[in-house]
Amino acid sequence: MKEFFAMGGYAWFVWPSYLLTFLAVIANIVIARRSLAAAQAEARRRLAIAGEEG
Amino acid sequence: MNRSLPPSSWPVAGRLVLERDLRLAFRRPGQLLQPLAFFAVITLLFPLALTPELERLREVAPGVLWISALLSSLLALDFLFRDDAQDGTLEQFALSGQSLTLLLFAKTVAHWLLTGLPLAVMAPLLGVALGVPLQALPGILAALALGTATLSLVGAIGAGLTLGARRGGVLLSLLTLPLAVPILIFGARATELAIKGAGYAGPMYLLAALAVLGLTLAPLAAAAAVRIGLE
Amino acid sequence: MDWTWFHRLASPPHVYRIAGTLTPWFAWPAGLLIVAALYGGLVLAPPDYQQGDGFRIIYVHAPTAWLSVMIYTTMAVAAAIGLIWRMKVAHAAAASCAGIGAWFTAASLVTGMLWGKPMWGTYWVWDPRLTAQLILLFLYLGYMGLRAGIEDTARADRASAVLAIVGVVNVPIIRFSVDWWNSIHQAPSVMKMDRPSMPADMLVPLLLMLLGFTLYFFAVLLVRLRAEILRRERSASWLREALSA
Amino acid sequence: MLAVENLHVFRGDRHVLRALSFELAAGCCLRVTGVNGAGKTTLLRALCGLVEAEEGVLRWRGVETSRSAPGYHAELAYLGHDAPLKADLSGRENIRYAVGLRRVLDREAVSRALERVGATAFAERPVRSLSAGQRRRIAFAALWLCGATLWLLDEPNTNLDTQGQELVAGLIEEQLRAGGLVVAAVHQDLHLTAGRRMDLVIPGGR
Repeated sequence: MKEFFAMGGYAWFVWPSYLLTFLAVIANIVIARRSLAAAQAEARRRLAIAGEEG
Repeated sequence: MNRSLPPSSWPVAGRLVLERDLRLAFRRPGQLLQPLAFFAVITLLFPLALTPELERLREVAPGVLWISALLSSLLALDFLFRDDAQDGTLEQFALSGQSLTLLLFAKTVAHWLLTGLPLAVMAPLLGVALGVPLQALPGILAALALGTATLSLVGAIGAGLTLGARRGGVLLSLLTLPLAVPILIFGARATELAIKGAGYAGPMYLLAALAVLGLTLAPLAAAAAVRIGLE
Repeated sequence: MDWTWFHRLASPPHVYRIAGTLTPWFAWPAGLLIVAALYGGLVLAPPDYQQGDGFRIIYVHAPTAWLSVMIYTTMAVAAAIGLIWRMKVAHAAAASCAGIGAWFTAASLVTGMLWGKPMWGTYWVWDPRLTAQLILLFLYLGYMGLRAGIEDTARADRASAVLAIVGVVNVPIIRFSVDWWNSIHQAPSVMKMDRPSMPADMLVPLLLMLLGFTLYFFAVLLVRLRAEILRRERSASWLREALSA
Repeated sequence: MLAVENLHVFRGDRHVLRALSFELAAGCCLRVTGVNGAGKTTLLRALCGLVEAEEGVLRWRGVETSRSAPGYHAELAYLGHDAPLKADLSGRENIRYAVGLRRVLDREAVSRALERVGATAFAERPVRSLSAGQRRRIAFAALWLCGATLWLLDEPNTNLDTQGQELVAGLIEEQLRAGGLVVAAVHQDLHLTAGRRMDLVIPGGR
């Protein structure tokens, strides 16, 4: 198992590459969901304002 | 009433816009010198930063000349549409019934005649300060004249897009420089070959190809950009 | 030719609903494909005779590089549709693409550098593909900078659409000029690995990963698209219905 | 001659123009009134395509036309808040370059226009050195000279003294008599004595 992580000596290059790439993958999921939640909250706020005036 | 006056044709309209911009520029000659002064200052910084030896300077001369010329040309591009937008004349262009693409193309040609060409003429003189041999001067001039023309065309799109944007000046460079990479690559290579006294036709053809592409597509995009920027 | 499917596609509420239902159909397959490709690439695939296990970086570098170009093209197509047919949904899609594209262009640069280090001893190598990726990152930053610089959403949509179209025309030209520049200066090239020559057990995980990342991109795009549609939607009645659902 | 149906325009999130419709016959002046920020300027800019409209149909000479069609633009003239002039050029030069895009002009025609608005005295000086009222007169000389069928005027009387306002009223009446149309966003009255008039009030700015 240990030699698997050693990656034939390239461990310090292979694993950071995978880590950073999947950091980007996760980050975009979080950003997308948060952006949707924010848009929905803002839409509700706009609705509330429109509600009062409508 | 004046509806009897004959309508103006597009060549006349284009010529008028070109004439107007040239006349306007020569009313404020000071502004014409700014890009040239900027070009000279940047170019003359490199020997101070690198080395006084002409031998080594000749090595970096193409890059120095081209990057300085591109930045100087970009400096002036910011005002290509901004002044006309502020005093409302650009709107009148958009409402004139003439093709906005043509009118803005005429303005871009005026911009090139007022900044690009003078930079190209001045470059060989600065080149001498970078140890460039005399016989390379025509090559440098031709390459830069062609390259700055394409840059003006592409830069006009950025100038139009940043018309309505905050901090337009910085944004204009961020938008235009990546698009100017091909111009820089072919131009610097042509200059390098010219300095070495070798034939520089190859990169010049590629520069010409970029110019033709710029001539055909860029004005359309610039007109669309300005129409959006005017809102 | 019955164009109603096209007009229904244009109506934001409709797209908002479809995007919601489609997201899991992209997300789950993407997840499975990526996990399978990870296993294939890290465990099953034999080490490369030249680069040893270092070559396994390709399983993250190639997909991110592919995404960066594919996303920019998708953005430009959406922008063109938005401009030509005045479809707000298309502009919303273009706006959603930019962020994702920039992220993955950055990822492809980083993975390219990490791959270059063991091969050439330096982190940054003026390899034509890496250089082109770097310029593409600036195109993304320029696009996002322009969008941020214009307050009015409708105007920002149209201005950035023009930029995206101009940009996508320039991507191949930049790529050509960088390759040309590389050929006259013989810069070292990291990415000697051309796909066809890879044996099947190396190639299959790569294709799975490419497909997995592509599906993943559309899943994330659909989520962001819904957010952008909400931001552009003005009719209160529809909003109330969408938010209550 | 000019018909607008169901025009909707947003400025950012503000729904500035709601379902606006009107019909304007030849020889008629439409006075657009409303509080500041109601959308008078937006209406004029939307009519000539400078501002994108969310919805709305425009019919020019009975034919549905795009608000940014060159043919339509060639027949209209828009004069905004400030006179669209280059400060470094003289009044004459400004007119020659501005109207020259639409009509073939000779020196004589430009002089006639300057005479019509009483701007001959200061026509040769750079516009930079002119007062706002004088610039407005130069702008009206250009407007008069380009012979557009449809005038879109945004508060035509700004910066004008009473004599200037009489000049504007005279120009508008002349335009209406010649079968032209005028859409003017106004605060005070235009003191028109002749020509048919119509009013359009844009509900208050929210």
